[in-house]
Amino acid sequence: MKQQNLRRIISLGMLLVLVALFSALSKYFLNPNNLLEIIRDAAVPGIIGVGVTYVIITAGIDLSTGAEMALVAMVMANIYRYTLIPIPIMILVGILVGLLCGLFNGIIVARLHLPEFIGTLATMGIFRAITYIIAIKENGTITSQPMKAYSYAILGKGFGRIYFVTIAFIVVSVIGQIVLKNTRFGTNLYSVGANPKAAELSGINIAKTRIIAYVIVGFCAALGAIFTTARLQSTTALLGDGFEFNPIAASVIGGVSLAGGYGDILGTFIGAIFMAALENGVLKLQMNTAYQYVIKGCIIIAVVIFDAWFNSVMEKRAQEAAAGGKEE
Amino acid sequence: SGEATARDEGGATTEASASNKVKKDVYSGEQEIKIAYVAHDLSTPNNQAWLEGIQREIAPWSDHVTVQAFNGESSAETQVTIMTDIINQQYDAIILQCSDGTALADSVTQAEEAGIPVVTLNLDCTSVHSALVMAVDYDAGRMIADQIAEEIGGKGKVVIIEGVQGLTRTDNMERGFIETVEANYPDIEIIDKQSASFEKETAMTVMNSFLQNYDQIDAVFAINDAMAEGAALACQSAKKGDIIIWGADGEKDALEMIESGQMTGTIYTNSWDQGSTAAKIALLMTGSEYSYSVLSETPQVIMEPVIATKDTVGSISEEDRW
Amino acid sequence: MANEIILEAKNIYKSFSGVPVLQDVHFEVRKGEVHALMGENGAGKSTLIKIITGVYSKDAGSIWWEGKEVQVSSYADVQKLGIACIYQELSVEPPLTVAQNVFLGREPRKFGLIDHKKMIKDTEALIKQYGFPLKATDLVSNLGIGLRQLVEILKGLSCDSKLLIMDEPTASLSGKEAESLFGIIEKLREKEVSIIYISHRLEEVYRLSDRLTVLRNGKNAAVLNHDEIEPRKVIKTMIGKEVDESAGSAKEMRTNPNEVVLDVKDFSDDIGRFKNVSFQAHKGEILGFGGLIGAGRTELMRAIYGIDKHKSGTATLNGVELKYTAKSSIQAGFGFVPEDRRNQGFIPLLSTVKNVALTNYDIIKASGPSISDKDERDMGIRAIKQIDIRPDNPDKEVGLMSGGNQQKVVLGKWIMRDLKVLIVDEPTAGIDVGAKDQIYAILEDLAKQGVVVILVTSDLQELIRVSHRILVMRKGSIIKEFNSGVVTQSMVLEAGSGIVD
Amino acid sequence: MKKLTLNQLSKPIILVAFFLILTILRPSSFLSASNLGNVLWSVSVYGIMVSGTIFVFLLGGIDLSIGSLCGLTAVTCVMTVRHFNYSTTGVLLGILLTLCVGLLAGLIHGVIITTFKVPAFLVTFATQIIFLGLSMIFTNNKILSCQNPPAFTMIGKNPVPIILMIIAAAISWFVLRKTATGRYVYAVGGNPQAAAISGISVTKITIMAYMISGFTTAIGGIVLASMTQQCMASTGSGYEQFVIMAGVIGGISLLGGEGTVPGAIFGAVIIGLLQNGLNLMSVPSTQHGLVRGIVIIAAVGFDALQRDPGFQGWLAKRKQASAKKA
Ligand SMILES: Nc1ncnc2c1ncn2[C@@H]1O[C@H](COP(=O)(O)OP(=O)(O)OP(=O)(O)O)[C@@H](O)[C@H]1O
Ligand SMILES: Nc1ncnc2c1ncn2[C@@H]1O[C@H](COP(=O)(O)OP(=O)(O)OP(=O)(O)O)[C@@H](O)[C@H]1O
Ligand SMILES: [Mg+2]
Ligand SMILES: [Mg+2]
Repeated sequence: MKQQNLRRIISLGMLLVLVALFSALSKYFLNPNNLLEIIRDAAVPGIIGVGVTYVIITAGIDLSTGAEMALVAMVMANIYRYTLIPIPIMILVGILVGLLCGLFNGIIVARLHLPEFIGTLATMGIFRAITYIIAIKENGTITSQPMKAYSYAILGKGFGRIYFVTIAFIVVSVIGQIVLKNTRFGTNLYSVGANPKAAELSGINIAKTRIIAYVIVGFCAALGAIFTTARLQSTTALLGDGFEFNPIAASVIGGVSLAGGYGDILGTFIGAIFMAALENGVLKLQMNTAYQYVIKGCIIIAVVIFDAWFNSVMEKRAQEAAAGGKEE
Repeated sequence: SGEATARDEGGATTEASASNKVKKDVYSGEQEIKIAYVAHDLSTPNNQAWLEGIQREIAPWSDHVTVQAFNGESSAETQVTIMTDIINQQYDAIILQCSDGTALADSVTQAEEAGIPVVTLNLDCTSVHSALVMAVDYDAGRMIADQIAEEIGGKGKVVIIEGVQGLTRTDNMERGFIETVEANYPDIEIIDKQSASFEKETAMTVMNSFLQNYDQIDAVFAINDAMAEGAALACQSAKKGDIIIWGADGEKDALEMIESGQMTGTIYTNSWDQGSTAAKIALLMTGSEYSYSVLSETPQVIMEPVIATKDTVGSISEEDRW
Repeated sequence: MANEIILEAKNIYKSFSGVPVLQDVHFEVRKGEVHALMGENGAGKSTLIKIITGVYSKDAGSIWWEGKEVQVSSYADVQKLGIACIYQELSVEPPLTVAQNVFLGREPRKFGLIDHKKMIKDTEALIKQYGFPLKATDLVSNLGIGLRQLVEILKGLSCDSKLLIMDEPTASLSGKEAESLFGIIEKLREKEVSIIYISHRLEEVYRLSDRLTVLRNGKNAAVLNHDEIEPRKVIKTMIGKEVDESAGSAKEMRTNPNEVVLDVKDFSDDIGRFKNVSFQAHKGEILGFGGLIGAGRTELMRAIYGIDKHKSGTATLNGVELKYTAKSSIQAGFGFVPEDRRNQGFIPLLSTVKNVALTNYDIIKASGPSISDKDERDMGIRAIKQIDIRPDNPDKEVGLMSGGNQQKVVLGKWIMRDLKVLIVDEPTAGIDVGAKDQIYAILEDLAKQGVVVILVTSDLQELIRVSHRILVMRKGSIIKEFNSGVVTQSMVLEAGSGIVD
Repeated sequence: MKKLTLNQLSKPIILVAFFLILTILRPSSFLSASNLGNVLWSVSVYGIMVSGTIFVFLLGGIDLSIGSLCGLTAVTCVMTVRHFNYSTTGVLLGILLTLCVGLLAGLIHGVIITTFKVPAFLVTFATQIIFLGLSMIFTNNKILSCQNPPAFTMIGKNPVPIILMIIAAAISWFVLRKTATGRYVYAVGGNPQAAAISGISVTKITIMAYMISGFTTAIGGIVLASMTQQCMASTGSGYEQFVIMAGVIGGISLLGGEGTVPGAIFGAVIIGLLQNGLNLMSVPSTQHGLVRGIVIIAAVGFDALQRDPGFQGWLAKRKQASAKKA
């Protein structure tokens, strides 16, 4: 427990080092407005990261989140354009679509036993294709659909720079962490990921646990779609293309093990902010994009190595303490 | 539709009447000027050519005017994030290619409100802003249709190799092509269209299967040059060199292939020139007191396209090939 | 004692991919009895248990609980009936704490959220009640295999069930923990809880069981009542031949006069799991290591062999210092059987042949870079013959074999080599008497050929029976050496607990 | 003696089903030799790459960088050829240098992953970005075309890529199936702790696997550059997904320890056939994902169900029931 906390402090420390570094390199980095923007940028990958963290803890993965976002958004866009259904109900339908997408993933993975990677890669194609089929077309070509109604677009704004999406990010993360640590479902996620046989022998319904995890991802992806399209005030069939790696990267940077069983939402929260800060800071370095890429990659590697090194030191400490303090 | 308009009336994008735009002296060298170029996808040659055009334009003042390129990675979400950041960093002008014109409308307005003139390049946005520099797209499609019709005698079978759908410029070009064929050339049949995602190797595969599937193909329209080149390579190795192949953009390689007869033609736009023009306008706007708020619609600068075929390609001089 | 039958399994059939494992098996348990289930490795004991607890589906047959036929399709169903099970394959969750493991799936809740305080309190109470060396908040990933076994037992005990099934609960336990478990079993019997007890340690069975069912090759061989349980008879029904099982309660130790082969000096690691350990092993000697769980024997052996790092000290083989990497140790003539066979012993997805061959590609014939499939296979078949691995299908994935046979595979790959030193850590955990005897014979044989055998075991009977000389470790140091005179189990136990005169 | 189970047969069944469906739907075009040649040609780069990356998969690792590394190596090759004025010597040097770049990239991955015990996902995720950046720097975001010399362009023309794929697959199959090293790879992937105790250097095997992955990626890069007679920064982008998809369709478990080279090549061919079928049948490109997704779910699901004990049990019960009835 203590080891875990200390590790958090260190990841926060690394985030601070990154912030200090960029602050030294650019005068635009360290101001409250920019920092609030960073949290906003972290919000959508972070919200989806909550669901993705659950799935990764069960030793799964979800590559379909980007396509889920696009499908949710496109369904809402159709409702927006062709019906008079009120915005709140439109949003509920969007969330329902997200839940259904997640359920579909869950069934394919947990009931049909497809490997997670390939199963969600397949649904990624399916969701995207459906998005194209229902995409709004003018004269036969797909166009981007505006969604400018005040009551919807407001979701993309906030109280000044405290954006609604930022608030949602924090709320979802807090709830996500509580569910993970304080409910049976949360514990079940860990057991399914670490030792599914043991989980089964403890009477845990593995398939159900995994399906629920994917459904939660679908929910989070729907939230992500809503906040993104509210900010863009429009959607296209290409929404979220290639986005699926962002939440995964956020969780893995935040210490969630792809082998399952380890990690939590707090880590993902920090990971998402870390990635957003990195993206944001690199943009301010006044250098060629190509060099920005190289630097971004190097920073990620450096941080990952430091984290691993520190973790091994901590582990050794813990063992030492166990060996020193043992009785009988 | 009616409902949609009703919904949009209470739009969140308030058309601001005032802008805190300040005039900057661009050419005296007393003030630092920063221009941001937000590309659609910087890793493509076209975007690079635009960037180079911009850089050429500001080269004489490079001691105090700088340009910073940002990669939109083909994603409206990324571009919106970048736009927010650019506004925060108080750039003096933005040259932008909108991956999605609707999605960026709000960001563009915000920039203009913050006194940063926005010049869009080829990919327009739906809100009013300082200027749009564009190569024709719908008309380019129309011209290619006319060219192909002429070459195959107004009669025959045509296939289209598409890019990624959902991008305004290429979608318009394709629409221009299809609508012209349908309206003017009843004997030309568009027998198939498939996407090759703008990629050369994918285009080769797609072309190969077209060749398998159809005994007769008279012409190919690929929506960009890379795919046209791929189609040409595929036709060559299938020993079907007589198929008419058209691309669009006018990349250096494509022009060479037209010269050597491997490809039939393309729509050439001088992307360097286009970039320079955009930069020129951006500097002009920075140095003027005018703000977008006096505009009722976005002023446009249209770059005339050149039809490059074996006969005309020679007129495009070596230094204009990007 | 009530004679009421609480559980009955009738005419159970089960086969795995066409190979019959259980045939017409009948099994019944009475209320409040300790019923032992015995049989060779692979006889089908664990499979029967898994069918009763709904983990495997049966091909035919029926299960009756308290007089009614029940359909069980998952462990959750069984739990509801009041049955708890401690499985042979440890089913703990490493990322969770002891408390979370114990209450997994049944966490106490308050307002829908887990009541961590209560859960920890209850777990601490259980730990205290049974006197286990555990802490409720320990992460299981930090515990050694013995302690994990205790967590598993705790989990089974915490259920308050009417029937408790234990599949080899003592396989990784040392005498002390096993003793406390027996105490617990006695208490449960008084409380009219029925217990199914599976173990290959016969003395435990004799001591605890009221009745005993023997399975042989997946069929019922016998059901013995308390007064019929007699060692010779049990073994004979189990394996079809007689084995002298009484050896091992006391034996005369001796010091081997041969030259020193392995010389360990001042061995310490950096965090004190073993400290300044020095010992010598002579040619042809079986050197036993005794001690309680956590004494550091495993860590010491791993460091000598070269899987873990040590901080100071030297180990020399025939005067040449080791390089402390597994590869160089193997080249120098070492063999090593780890205690945690599931995690460290074998590659579950690979066949017996490939598992056995893994350490032996230097001696398997090859033409150029291509190894000879035939030679590899022959080696696997030889191992199967030599230590009687069952089933004798060389292509069966080791992960699907019975626990005891897995252990034989782990041992098998070393026996194929020319060894100078063989370190075996809990070599017979989960192995049946017949096979145990074979393994002892193999170890003794190796010793006769001049190999140094280092035996780390928590089974005192085994330790005394096989060792020529015994070292006892406690808290990372060697606390006592028995090199002459008669040694009894209690002497070793006392030394391990720190009582040294 | 070996009995063929349904499980082993599922791949051939899927393949035959594919052939039948496509032959029926497009009898004239599908079965023509040139079409099949084209299918193999179009998957040859995946096939070459997966032949090496399978080592990484078998260890339970992942290499997300192979797409952008493929681009970087293509750039290296083309730039060298151009530097030496499109001479044959340039081609030879280019190939050599490119292979070195691939090996070096793999070495870096392997060393970082083993020394610091960090997740391969993150390391290769980061190097993916780095390699793309390097390609952008080297090409300055331009297309570098290279239509000469014949020694270079010939590499991408049928049947050379197919032959290269077969050679790469054959070598990889031989190493994995016939040599001790191959056995070690499966052992480390199946249980690294047990492998270490058996004297196998997990570090060495891991580094080797990433180097092999880099090496075949470099070959893939060369072939791709030659096929398109050009390269640019985005060359090879997205290839990692196809390679992983090919592997997993072919039965590789991303958890390690399970999978074969013929399986992986089978996966690549299935992807090619699928693409070919979709093109031949003029399915709109926006709906390729739908068909591909459904086919993958059906094919992999069929394969996975074969191995699922629950399903096997259900099957057995059905058999029993029908036997009773009879
Ligand atoms: N899941 C499985 N798939 C295939 N075969 C299996 C499976 N589980 C068990 N077996 C086989 O069934 C037989 C009986 O195994 P089981 O585990 O019941 O033996 P056991 O009596 O518990 O032996 P041990 O004393 O060694 O634990 C063995 O031959 C084993 O190989
Ligand atoms: N009572 C305990 N409290 C905390 N940790 C313990 C305790 N007992 C053991 N451990 C952990 O287990 C490690 C050693 O245990 P292990 O069981 O491997 O020792 P051993 O002497 O090899 O015992 P055996 O081989 O009999 O199981 C210790 O270093 C410690 O981390
Ligand atoms: Mg068993
Ligand atoms: Mg031990």
